[in-house]
Amino acid sequence: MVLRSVLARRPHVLTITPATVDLGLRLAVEAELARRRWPEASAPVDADVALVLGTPGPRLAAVVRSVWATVPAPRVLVAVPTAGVLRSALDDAAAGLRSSRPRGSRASSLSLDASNDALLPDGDWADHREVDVPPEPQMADLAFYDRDGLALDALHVALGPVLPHWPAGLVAHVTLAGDLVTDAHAEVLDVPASVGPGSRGRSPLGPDRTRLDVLTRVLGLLGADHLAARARHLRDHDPEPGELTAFGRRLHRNRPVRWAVRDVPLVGGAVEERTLADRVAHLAGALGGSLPPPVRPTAEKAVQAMVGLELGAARLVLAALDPDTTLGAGPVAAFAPPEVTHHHH
Amino acid sequence: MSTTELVLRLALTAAAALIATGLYGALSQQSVVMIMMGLELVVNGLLLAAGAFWWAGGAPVVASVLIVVLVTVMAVEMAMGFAVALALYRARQVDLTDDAAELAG
Amino acid sequence: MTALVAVVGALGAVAVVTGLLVFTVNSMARATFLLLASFVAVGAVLIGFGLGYLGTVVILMMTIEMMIMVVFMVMLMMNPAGLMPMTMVHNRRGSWAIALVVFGLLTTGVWLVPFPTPGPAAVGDPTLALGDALMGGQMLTMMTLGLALLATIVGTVAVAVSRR
Amino acid sequence: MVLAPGLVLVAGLAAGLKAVTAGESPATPAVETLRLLGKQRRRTPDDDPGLARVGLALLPVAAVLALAVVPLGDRAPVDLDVGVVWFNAMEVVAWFAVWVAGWGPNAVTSLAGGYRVLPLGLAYEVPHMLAIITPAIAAGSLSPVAIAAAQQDLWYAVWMPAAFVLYLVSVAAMAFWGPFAAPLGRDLAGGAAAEHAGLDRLLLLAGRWMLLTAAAAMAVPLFLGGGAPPPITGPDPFPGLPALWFGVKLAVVLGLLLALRRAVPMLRMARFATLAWVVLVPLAVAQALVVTLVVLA
Repeated sequence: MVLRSVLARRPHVLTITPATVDLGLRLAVEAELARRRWPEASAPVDADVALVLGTPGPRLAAVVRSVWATVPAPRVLVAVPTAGVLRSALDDAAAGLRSSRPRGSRASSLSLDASNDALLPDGDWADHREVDVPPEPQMADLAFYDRDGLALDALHVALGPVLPHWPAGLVAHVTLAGDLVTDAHAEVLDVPASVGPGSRGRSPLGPDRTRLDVLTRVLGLLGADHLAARARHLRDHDPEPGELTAFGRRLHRNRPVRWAVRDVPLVGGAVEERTLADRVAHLAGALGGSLPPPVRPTAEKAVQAMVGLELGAARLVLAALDPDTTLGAGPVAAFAPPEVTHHHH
Repeated sequence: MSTTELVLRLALTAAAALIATGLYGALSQQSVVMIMMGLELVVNGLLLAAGAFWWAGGAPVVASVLIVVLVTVMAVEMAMGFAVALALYRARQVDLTDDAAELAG
Repeated sequence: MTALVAVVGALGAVAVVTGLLVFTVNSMARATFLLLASFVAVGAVLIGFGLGYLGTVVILMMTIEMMIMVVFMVMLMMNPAGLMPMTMVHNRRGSWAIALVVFGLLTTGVWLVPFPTPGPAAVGDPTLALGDALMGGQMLTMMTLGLALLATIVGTVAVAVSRR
Repeated sequence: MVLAPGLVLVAGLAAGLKAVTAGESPATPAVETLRLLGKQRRRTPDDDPGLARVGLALLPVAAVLALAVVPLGDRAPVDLDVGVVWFNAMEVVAWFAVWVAGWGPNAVTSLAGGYRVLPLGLAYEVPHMLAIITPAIAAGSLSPVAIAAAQQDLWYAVWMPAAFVLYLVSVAAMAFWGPFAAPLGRDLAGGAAAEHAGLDRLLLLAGRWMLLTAAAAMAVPLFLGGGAPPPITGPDPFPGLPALWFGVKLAVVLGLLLALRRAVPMLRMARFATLAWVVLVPLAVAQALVVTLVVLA
């Protein structure tokens, strides 16, 4: 079929990443997808290939199921447990899209819902909570806080963990008044909540590659595609220090980018910078230098910084703070769904 | 009856139906937003009638000025309606007129 | 001319039917869409009458107005994105009675009163005529409208703003 | 009735040009179109697919209806004497289309994306209206054909550069594209498109390119002299081919828009509203005022 062979030429890929994934694997996948020019899917509906990295725990496995249920056919679900099988897994995915019938012979390339269980680890399915598909807003509560003091209807939704440029394995339970985040709590799937106080910069990537990783996400969210691609390229290709400082200067001189990240406060003291613009400027300015790596706050602190912001700004803040989700949400009380206190209408 | 007259009467009948529908909505609905929709339908009928009179009546400029006035009235009506709705909401957390009346009484 | 009979009849019917449906559907989004459809039908009739400018302006203005209504709809009406059964009516029968009486009276008048119908005038550009009138003979109207709009801007902000 | 396929074709070419500047194959839009045609459509729980699809279908229709009054060369498919206002009305219909497309699926990211059309539209609309009315004031007509004809000696892009730049900005804004892509932003997982798959998604994404192309086409009669050759070249090297000149100018406008997309990242709506009300509106008023004074003098 013509349509299917076209599909296999440029499939959109949705990557689902556990919090505990090996960083090297995530970077290898991103680099390989960029090399093949397979675009990143912006949402499950946009995906042809769902790529599950590493070994998802039971909660993320539940998410994979509910996400997979919303991916429109023709589609392929592929597991990439280690970087070694990455290329063959992607080749299988393309082959799976090309053939009109799913290949049952290869364990890594499946197209039928029934056979997905083979791919997912066993777990406690009683805890199945739909996380990515936003729960349908039933009856809205009154907002606890909003800009104009109107106390209008608010929605309780879970954002993540399958969103573009989103920290691995993170779910942000937020209360929205319109598009304004009025309350937020972090949960990291399959990692206990109170493991430690955050990594304080101990990223296995090293300072410059960590900065470039953060900048890739921030620039990607800003839609500055060519700058994001450049940041990713530098991150993945052992650049000269000169190239790094040049890129840093280029970002610093880019007035539109500077202007686009202005006027967003970073509240809560998660990092030393007070505004998003400062954070981005420091990340860019320190490239190629000898400064210590950027502070990566705990997930809870980073998610708390979204409160009071419009969704778009909140997404930028979260990406720029780049919480370290490998250590869980941070020292917070476990998430409990908010009590419904007041019914409206 | 000439064709001109027929067109005029057809348009005016539709205008009358729109006005009546809008009146029903404005009288029966409880939500401020829906009441305003009713009022807008009334003005919509008036727009149609003014246009018909303009066309059938030898293009009097007054009729087209009337349409401009009606469009402005609609903008004013909506702005004021929403301002009142917001003020009501702020004061009492209601957006239904009956609730407001009950709270007032 | 005969074509115009069909156009006015059909679009008039569309305007009335969509207008009626506004109060029967169970979602604010659909109600807004139907109200807009009613306005677009009337705007199209105006264009058919030769009032190209005013008809287009009605479509333009009403679309923007419906979009602004959306803001308040999402703010003030129940669930933002669902199809909640929505009946919030009082005194339905009385309202129907009044509406039907009004419709009866108006329609009787429409079909009984002899209108002077000189018919479509062969004047020049109606847009130009309107502009001339608004900037000439009807200047007072225009100024009143301008003042009314200004008063609305000030008044609505004063009413709606928080006093805390 | 070649208008709609023609618009699809030119919009596809524009999208191909964008793909090339992004380092992709020029066939990418065709590949994407076939891909979306082959995909299943999808629904979400408690949605309103009827209303959403009305909106999705309305988007390309609005683009074609907007293009209908643009002179493609020296004659417009429909020579409406209030063409500029008609164009404006159709472009506002597109707001409604995107909003409804975001509302329909009953999902948070989609609704928030659709909702962003409002701050975007209300911010760009006032400078946009002033920018399109300024050439109409200079030409003394609301007909794009007459406006193009009034630029025999001097293009309005030269005479009223601020209005031209404002128009270019608003072209990107009305097609919620480039710096103004927030309604379909990646931060909202595709915003209004976040829950639409298959044909539904194609209508939204293709409709956006069609709208962008139609709006870019309007810049030619309003600011670049329509199908006439540039006044400085002397005798027309391609006499009798106004459509050719129109095409060349359209390509230039689309190129400028692509450059704009590359230069400016996506703006948050709060940022753009600030820019619009603090900078663009006063600029547009000043430009309209200057032109009006010159015309009256």
